[in-house]
Amino acid sequence: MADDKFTAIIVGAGPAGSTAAMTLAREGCDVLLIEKGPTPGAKNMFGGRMYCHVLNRLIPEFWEQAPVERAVVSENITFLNEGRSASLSCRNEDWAKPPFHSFTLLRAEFDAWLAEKAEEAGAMLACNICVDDLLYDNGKVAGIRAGEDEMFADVVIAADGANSILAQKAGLAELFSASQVATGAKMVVELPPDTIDQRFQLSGNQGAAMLFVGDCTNGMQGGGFLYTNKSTVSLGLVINTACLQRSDRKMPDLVEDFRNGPHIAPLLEGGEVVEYSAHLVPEAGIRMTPQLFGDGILIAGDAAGLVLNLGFIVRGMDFAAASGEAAAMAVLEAKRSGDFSRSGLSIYRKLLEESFVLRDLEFYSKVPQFMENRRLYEKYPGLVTLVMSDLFTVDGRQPQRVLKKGLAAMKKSGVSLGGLAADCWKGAFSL
Amino acid sequence: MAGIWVFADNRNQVLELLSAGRSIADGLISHLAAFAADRQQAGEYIDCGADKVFLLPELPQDQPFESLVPVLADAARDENPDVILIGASSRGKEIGARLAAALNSGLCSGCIGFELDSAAKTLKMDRLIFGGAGVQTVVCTQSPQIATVPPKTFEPALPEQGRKGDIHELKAPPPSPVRVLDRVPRQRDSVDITEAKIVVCVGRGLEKKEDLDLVRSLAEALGAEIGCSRPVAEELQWLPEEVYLGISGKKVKPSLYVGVGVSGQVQHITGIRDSKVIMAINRDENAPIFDAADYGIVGDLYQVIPRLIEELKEALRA
Amino acid sequence: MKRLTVEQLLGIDKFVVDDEEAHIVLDKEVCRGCAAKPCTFACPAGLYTVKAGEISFDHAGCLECGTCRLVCPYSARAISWRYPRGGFGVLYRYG
Amino acid sequence: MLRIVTCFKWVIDDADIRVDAESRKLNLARAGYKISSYDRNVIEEGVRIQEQHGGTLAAVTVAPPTAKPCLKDALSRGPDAAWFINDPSFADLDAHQTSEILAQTVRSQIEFDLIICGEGSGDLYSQQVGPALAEKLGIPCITWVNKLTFDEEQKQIIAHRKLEEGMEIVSCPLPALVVVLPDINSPRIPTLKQVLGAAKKPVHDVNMKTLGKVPEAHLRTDKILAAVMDRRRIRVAGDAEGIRSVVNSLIREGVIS
Repeated sequence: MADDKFTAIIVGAGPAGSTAAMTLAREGCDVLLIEKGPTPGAKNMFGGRMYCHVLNRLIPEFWEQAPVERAVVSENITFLNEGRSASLSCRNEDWAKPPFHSFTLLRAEFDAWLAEKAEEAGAMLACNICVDDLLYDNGKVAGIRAGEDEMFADVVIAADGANSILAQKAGLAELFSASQVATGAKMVVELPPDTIDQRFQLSGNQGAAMLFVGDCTNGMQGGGFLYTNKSTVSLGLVINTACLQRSDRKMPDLVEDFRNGPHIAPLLEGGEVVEYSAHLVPEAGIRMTPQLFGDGILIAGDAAGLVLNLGFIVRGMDFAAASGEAAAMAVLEAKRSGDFSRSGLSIYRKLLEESFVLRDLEFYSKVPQFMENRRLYEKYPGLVTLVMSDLFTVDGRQPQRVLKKGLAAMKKSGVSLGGLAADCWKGAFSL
Repeated sequence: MAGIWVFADNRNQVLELLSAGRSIADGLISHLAAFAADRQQAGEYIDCGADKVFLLPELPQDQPFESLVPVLADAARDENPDVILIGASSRGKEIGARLAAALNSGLCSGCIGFELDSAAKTLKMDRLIFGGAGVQTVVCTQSPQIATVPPKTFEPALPEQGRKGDIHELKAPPPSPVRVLDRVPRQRDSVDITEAKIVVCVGRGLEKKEDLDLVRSLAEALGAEIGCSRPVAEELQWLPEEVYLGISGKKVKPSLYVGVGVSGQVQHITGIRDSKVIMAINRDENAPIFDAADYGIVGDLYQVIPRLIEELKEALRA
Repeated sequence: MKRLTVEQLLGIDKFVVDDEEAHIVLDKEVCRGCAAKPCTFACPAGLYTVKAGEISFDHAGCLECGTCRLVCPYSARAISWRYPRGGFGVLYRYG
Repeated sequence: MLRIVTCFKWVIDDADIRVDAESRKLNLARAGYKISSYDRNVIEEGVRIQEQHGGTLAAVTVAPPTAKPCLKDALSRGPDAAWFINDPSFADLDAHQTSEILAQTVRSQIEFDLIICGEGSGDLYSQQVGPALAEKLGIPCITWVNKLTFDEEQKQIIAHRKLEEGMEIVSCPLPALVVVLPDINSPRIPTLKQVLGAAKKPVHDVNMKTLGKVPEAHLRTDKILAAVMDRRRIRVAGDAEGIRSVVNSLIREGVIS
């Protein structure tokens, strides 16, 4: 290897970048993984849970060594409306047994561990370096510039996160629009592990995941989340950035309202906030996918908008890792054919389509549009909580049939039967 | 021979150390010795509690004060003092560290207080660690037990009539290879916020630059220097960077700190935590500065300050 | 539980503030013409505030999410946004 | 040829220390480590002198083996080689032990003309290791330096010492040890090439096999407690009455007159 020429330079040591680096290094490629934080993960945050399937394939039984928090066994969706709430819960004890379904985790530790795996495989890791620009040779991306230093490679993999600076510089993507992303803000609240066990009905390595719709976003498109870690709880809001643009409440106030509200406060009583963080979440699905490759460059992870939000399931890390792996496979293929041009790298898209990444995004392609329906956040939480609380109310008055109660509640919530039927149909059709 | 020794490169600190040293000497039934630059000083130190004074040799003009270390080490080897307290000025810190190394003993740097265990003849000494977040209590396991003590840690000893003491002249040290080429005294007229007795600190609660005049009139009424929080200097640039207080800025320890519209982020508090009295004016009753303050005035600074100035003038006139 | 102000929340976090270079620079001239100022609501760190009718911003405390430049109606002109220099900015202990 | 040795310490990042006010316990559980910020100035000063006068530049640390990441960090800042004096027992050394271990290693293994140390370490801040090391090596020591130049002709250094009473400008022949203040320079941020280059620089591993035995501590730590800010938190309204009561209290306490 020439001193400053690599097979691949990967920008961003998150799950996409580190997976790509590890995969390439395992195949003996010279790989440089560049991270702007002092350690991988120091700049990263997410809601709180990773689905295991991809990583378990790449690093079998990774949970034996990775810093994961709890295995989620309890899934909950809660509608919030003022003092009322209504929840849908599901529990599966098998999810907390190998091969595990999903883990809650904290990125500062986890991403550092994954990058270490890439280093162990032979990738070179450079931290504290912010990549400023791409270098070109005859119109093909030929490397990167960081400060005064230039570094060359056959291919650059941009895994630089939701702000995807490099994809824009390469002309492969526009700046995401506010409606295509959401702003996530999170607090990490410290509680003793046994308190978490008791309050969320967990034991051992078990964890809970909770999503919230309604008041917590002030009726804006988005929701709240809560994930239990070993001795902390991750709690936050994700609100569509375009909605936030028209908000009359400040984002940090909404997060504090949520934490101190009647539904969350008892769960976190006595806890201490130990971190506050924020990040963008791509949420427009397949519609926002940029050109995933160009001459000498591939885009992976959040930078490529590869996140799937179904409302009851939010997936980002498994998409990131899988896209990182696919990018690495594409580079290996390009290396074999000696063609790192756009056409040489075009296999990346095929690999993503063959894997679950683009398949799932395509399958759920209508979901993001469905999610934009304001009734989901403004009307239905009120309706559901009203119907449910009526169902459980005993007040000595003349009893009414459930259907009648429902219709009354719909009227009160300003929901028409036709509208509800249409939304149900759309939901059933898109999800 | 044993004894408690105190050493500092300036008179004020010698007097402070004499009062600390006296309590140790009494507790251990030992004698107290100090180091003086001349006979007049020696007399004063004896009046203030020293039983013995070592007279330091006069140094040639090109020799730094620290070249006295071999003389001090020789004296300590001769007399085996139990404890040596050294004033933690810049020079004192170097002298302490080198002396401890020369005598192969332990040194507690920045001792902010101690407890004497007379039975074990040891000092349990407190010092700050982790940038002020922790207090470490240490005991020196060797003899002499050495500590450097920051200025103003103890009240100066007061003279007492009729005290007697020996004066012992020390010989000149070997010439130091470190030669002084020039000495430039510090400019006294430039404002040094860290020296101010009273500091009025401006925070982001101030609405516009012109309102600094209001703060200035408060500072005038108090006889204070004006400092500010980070954004006021860095972002708004209303005041020079030399006066922003905080973990990355200046650290102050005035007798009175008055925060005006300062919210009180931890980074700022770290820079003011050694103030004797902290007072805060803020409209937001939840502002964290109130938890770090002795006196908190909850109110709009534009109304509070004029009233405060009035009250101050009236009270101070009386 | 005690309600925390955004300043208190940011005070919990760890920052290595770059005193030499601000990674976000505003053109206050453009901001003056902006009536809505959505940045003052959307920024999760609450770093955009209005002082005497003018926008006030400090890059210390920035969580580097990028929300401000997306909600800004005059984005390209008003906000020059990039990540802090390597090693600077927010550092998450948990993430 | 000028042979420069810079000493640095890998310390707990005090920004990560959490305090439990009630039990006065310090919680270091999630604390990260970094090169003591004072020592970044030390290495930068070494680099600066090497840039002007050539010669060699070494970086030396005494640490437990877990501090290994410090080597790449230090080397990316410019030194040609590192000396990693390590043993699991080196986690909580006092200033005497650290300076003794450094003195032993330097005496037996490292050729030098100029040693540079920092004002103090970011964790214990004893401010002793530099002067103590000089004393143990029997070389002159110049402390609290905020400007340092090397006079090649006279083979001496000229240093500006910042003291309470003002500046003292001194000269000293080599070998010597200099303790520098943070305002002597602004450490540069390592570039990508420096970060990559650091991985290829030599690291000399010095361990108990070479050292023989660990010197005994001269300070025994009895306890470490969180420093608490004991403030009175008296709150008054911003009316004339409230303000008057505060003014009166301030006068009583003697802080204003």
